[in-house]
Amino acid sequence: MGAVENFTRGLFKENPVFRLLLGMCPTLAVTTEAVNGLGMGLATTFVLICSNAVVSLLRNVIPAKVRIPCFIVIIATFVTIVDLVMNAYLHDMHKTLGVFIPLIVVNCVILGRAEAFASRNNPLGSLLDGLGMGLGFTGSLMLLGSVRELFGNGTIFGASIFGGGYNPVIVMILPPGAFITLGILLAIINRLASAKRAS
Amino acid sequence: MGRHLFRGGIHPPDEKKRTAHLPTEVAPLPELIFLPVSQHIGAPAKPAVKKGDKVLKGQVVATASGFVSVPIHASTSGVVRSVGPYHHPMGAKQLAIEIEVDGEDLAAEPLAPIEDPLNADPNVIKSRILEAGIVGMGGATFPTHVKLSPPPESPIDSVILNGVECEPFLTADHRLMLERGDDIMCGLKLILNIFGLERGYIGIEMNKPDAIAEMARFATERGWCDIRGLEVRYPQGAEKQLIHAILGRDVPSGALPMAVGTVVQNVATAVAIWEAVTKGKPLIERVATVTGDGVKEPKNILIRTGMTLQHLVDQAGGLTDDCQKVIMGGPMMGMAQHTLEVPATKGTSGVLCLPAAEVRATGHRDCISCGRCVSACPMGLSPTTIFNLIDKDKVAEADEWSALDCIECGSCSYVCPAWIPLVQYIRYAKGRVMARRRELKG
Amino acid sequence: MSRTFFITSSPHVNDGDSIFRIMWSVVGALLPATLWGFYLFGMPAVRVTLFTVAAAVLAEAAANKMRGRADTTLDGSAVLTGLLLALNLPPSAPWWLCVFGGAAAILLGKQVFGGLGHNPFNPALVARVLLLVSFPAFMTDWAVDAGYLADAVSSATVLGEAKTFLMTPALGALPDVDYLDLFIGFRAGCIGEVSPLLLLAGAAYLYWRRIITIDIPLAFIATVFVITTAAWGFAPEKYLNPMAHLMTGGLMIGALFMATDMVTSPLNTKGRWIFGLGCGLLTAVIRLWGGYPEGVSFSILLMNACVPLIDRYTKPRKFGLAAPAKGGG
Amino acid sequence: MIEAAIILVAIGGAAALGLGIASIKFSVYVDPRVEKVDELLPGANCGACGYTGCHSLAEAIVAGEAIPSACIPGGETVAKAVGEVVGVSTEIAERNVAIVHCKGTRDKSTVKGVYLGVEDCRAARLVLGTPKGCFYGCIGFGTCEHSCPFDAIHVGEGGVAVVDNDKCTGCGKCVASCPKQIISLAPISLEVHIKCKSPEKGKAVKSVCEVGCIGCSKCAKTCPVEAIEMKDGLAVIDIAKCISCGRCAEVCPTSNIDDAAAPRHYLEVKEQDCIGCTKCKKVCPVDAVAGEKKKPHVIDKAKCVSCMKCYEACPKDAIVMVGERGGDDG
Repeated sequence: MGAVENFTRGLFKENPVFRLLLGMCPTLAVTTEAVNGLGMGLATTFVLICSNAVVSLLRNVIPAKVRIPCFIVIIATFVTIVDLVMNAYLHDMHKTLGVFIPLIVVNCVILGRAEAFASRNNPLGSLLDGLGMGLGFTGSLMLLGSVRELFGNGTIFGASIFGGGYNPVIVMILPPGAFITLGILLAIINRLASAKRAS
Repeated sequence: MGRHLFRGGIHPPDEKKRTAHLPTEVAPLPELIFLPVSQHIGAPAKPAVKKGDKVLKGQVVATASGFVSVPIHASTSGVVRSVGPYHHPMGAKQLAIEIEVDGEDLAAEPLAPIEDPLNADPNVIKSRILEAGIVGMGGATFPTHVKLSPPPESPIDSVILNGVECEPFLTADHRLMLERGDDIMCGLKLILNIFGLERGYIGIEMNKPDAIAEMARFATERGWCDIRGLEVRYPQGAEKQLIHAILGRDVPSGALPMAVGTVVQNVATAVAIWEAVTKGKPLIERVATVTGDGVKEPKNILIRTGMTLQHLVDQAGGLTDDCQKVIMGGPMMGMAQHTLEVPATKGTSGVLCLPAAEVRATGHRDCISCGRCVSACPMGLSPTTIFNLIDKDKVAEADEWSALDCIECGSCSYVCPAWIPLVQYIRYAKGRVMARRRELKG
Repeated sequence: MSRTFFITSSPHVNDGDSIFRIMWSVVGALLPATLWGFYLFGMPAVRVTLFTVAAAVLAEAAANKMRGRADTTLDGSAVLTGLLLALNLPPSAPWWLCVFGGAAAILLGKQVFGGLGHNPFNPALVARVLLLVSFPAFMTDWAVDAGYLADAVSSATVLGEAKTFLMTPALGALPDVDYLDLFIGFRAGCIGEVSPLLLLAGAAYLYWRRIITIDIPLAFIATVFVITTAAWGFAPEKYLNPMAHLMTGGLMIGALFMATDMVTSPLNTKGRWIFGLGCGLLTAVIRLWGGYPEGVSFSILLMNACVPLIDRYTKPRKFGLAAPAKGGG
Repeated sequence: MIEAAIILVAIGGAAALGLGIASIKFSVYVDPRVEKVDELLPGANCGACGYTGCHSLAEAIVAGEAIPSACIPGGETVAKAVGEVVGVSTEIAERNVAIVHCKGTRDKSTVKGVYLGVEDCRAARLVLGTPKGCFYGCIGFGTCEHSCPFDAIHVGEGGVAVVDNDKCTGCGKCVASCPKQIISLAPISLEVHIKCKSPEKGKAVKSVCEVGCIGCSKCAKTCPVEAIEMKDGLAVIDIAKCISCGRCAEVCPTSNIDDAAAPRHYLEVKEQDCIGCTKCKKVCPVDAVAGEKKKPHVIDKAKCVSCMKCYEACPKDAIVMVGERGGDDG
């Protein structure tokens, strides 16, 4: 398993959202617009990279019995940093994402990678894994956000796509829209994956 | 009138007009007869003849091989051609005795008629019933002597003769009641005597007013029983529903009628008992209805056991060109047959031949939860739930939903608009549930 | 002579009914109300119906093809879903809304769950609620410019008006209504919901055909009636007359045709009474105290979700369990 | 700043203290080997070992209640690794695979009639025993296929179940699921199998299936090691005796017997390569090898049954295949 594999795994093959179905709470809650998905994704990526690296560095120090509290403390630290930074420099987005920024602490993607990967691998590998997973997560959230924003508001990243005559499908930016979109995207991706396997 | 209606049930067209008015004809002897050693529920009989033996009508050709088993008698005279596997109504080939009929129909020395039968010792009667190879002739073919010997902890206080014949198309019992009413009455009296009872019941569906009148005449004359006209609803003739209708007693789930002190016998069985006792005649003949739009002339026929379906169908003018399904028994609970070479047995109450138009030729759709099977189930089960569970291999849950209580009457499949073979699924579920119970025990 | 026979498990006869006949019978039962809608609202209503039904049927065909399943397009269920949805749309609905709704009903309401029989929710209602939430403006636009009603009646529905009056007490007393007109169907509203008379006639036919049972509609309507009567009796100046509640909105079409949908209603009688009761309760609550003027769709969908639970707790009573054995002792 | 640090340290300290106490007070001893064994097991929870799942088996192995090779699907590799963990060296039994004893594909067998009903073998069995003409044959609705945890058995185009030997682990699930009991397990090295379960007479078999066992007993007579026994008109191979020579397959008039190693060849000793080690002579089950120690051996073509045992045993590859065995000498 080389460095490239460590990095690319999270992008497609083990994409946290579409393949592992982890981190569903932010996935469903904050993807009303593409830009929100991007912000959430990047915030998570940052935490993921840092926590993976630190957990990996400390993996031989932390006793197995108390690893979970230790991971949580590490993750919480980085989440707090992200929270403070975003509040300072991206105040509007911070307001939009609201409580979901602190909730990154309990995002299963992060704890999951710490437990399943970082605590067993070297820091460089863990860093790449965190980056890959984070970007995979970001990409998925952006995709979801784009689709919902496109149909629910007629725009992507705020830019009008369909023009003025479009009647937005409001349900798409409501919670049911998140489930419907995720379901349809999952179906498409599973279909593609099985077609690929078959060939 | 039956006072207690059971819940559920269906009203299929009774289709009995074809044959209800036709007197029973006697079938001529065929060239070959095939006597399966397993014509009853329980241990198959053991062949007592070998190839080349000459046998006479009424001679024992296979002996009972246990308590729940009865002997088989040759139904006419001839030479044993072979003893080997042959077609059986249940599908698998089973041991059968093939007899080349000599046409002379010579009778063996009959069993001695019992003197003063109505005052005879019950045990003598019971052993005669066993010797004559009598089984329940409604279709279940459970050895009658076993049914008449309940354990002492289940005293019997009621005897019911089943003349309901709720299966559409069949009129064999109907004809029997019209033609052999007094024999039925005397047979009932013998059964009553076994339990030391004074009066019994005969249950008949209201769609047979002539049979009710006829039986009522004998009932008044003899004073041994009450005739109960019952509401026309399938499955009125199922044991548990019949007991409910006549006595208002509900046989508990998983128990036999004797749990509520009741014995139910078919009217044809009563006739067989009377003949065995007074004439020493074993069970080698019975009335069967050959009917349906798949035969040219539907008829009621007095048949011998071991005659092939081909022979029976020939008596009714043969199959029509578009006949696509041959069923041994009635349309609701009978077994579809794949060949006419299958022999009739002691439990063959009819042969139903259905033309293409009445055979559904496409597969089933998904359940649309209409709930019709739930309303139709006379046992208060939820057939679609059991089907769904067993389809997903959830055997334990199928057990919880009482799959084993199903009496396989077919009401659910009859009403299913999605054409799901619910009965087959539930029979399958029953098999799995029983296997699982055995596994848990052992 | 060797012939090949059919070999199947017993029973070998059936009552001749089929999903095909059931579905088309329901479509037939809805025809009077549909035609009345056409008469009342004119060509726009015809257009809405055609677009919705066509979209539903095409979606069904496409979904069958995609899933590699046997073609069920003609069994009537897609037509029925499309028709039910159309009857629950305002006659002024634009064509794209109809197409979106028809396709969503089949794809999101039914096929994603595995096709007919596997859908937990009534597909037509799923689509209607989806449309209501997505395009509230189009879904509550009752203005009609053709047909008998063109200039006859004000554009608001009775329930909508009542809601407005309830929300803004300053407007004074509730408007008067003519119940006979309402019963026959001279009012604004969705295409198929306006005539309780014709809906009842259709339902009577279905009852006679034993396709619907009386339990759900009766429980549903009676519950709404009882609760609204109580509210009206308590404060007649604030609440609408119970008769008006029965005659207006989607109650009739909902109780008679949507709640009675076989797939999404409980299996046995006891369960169906509970189901109808729940629908009635929720509808009355939403109408009287909720934010929407109409609550039939929501209440049926909510109760649809409860059906598996209801089925689990209303096992039919098994033969030979409760009754004491009288003899034998 | 300092405040934050102090508070975090304080909370951390308190929590750590609490965890420390808890870890002593509530500790439950779990043999670390259980986890290790559990990790080695395949994790399919197939139940072939007789335990409820892989974890239960792991516990049983560590407790000494089960042998390390108890996991049948895991095979040799798993058994070895597990054996190392628990410190027991293990004898590895040869891998079993499932054998379907029926060849009656749709084109070669008859049906009773048009069957309409539940498409599951166990349910179809309730209608006249089977929809197929042969009461003993494969029904072909794939109950075994659904029961297989390893995707190793499939009902193909022909309507008869076929085992994929590479995937089959010999867990026996299909054997238990088959209502016709036509599946059995046999060591994978056995190459010859009788593919019929019908005990009926030849004529009866012929009338429903072209490739069934008609009970002619030719195979039993041909078998050089008397491994075939006739039971009620059905030939049955005793897998303990069978040497997989394939002679029976050659003589079977209905081609019912499958020989995975066909076509077979005659064998010959290359004189120049033979070192006279006598290994071939020792393994030959039919005494077809002659020759003395240290001298080139000779295979008697008339006695040889092409079972290939000597071929596999020869350390010098001095035994070669020559000429295909024809079917004409049957």
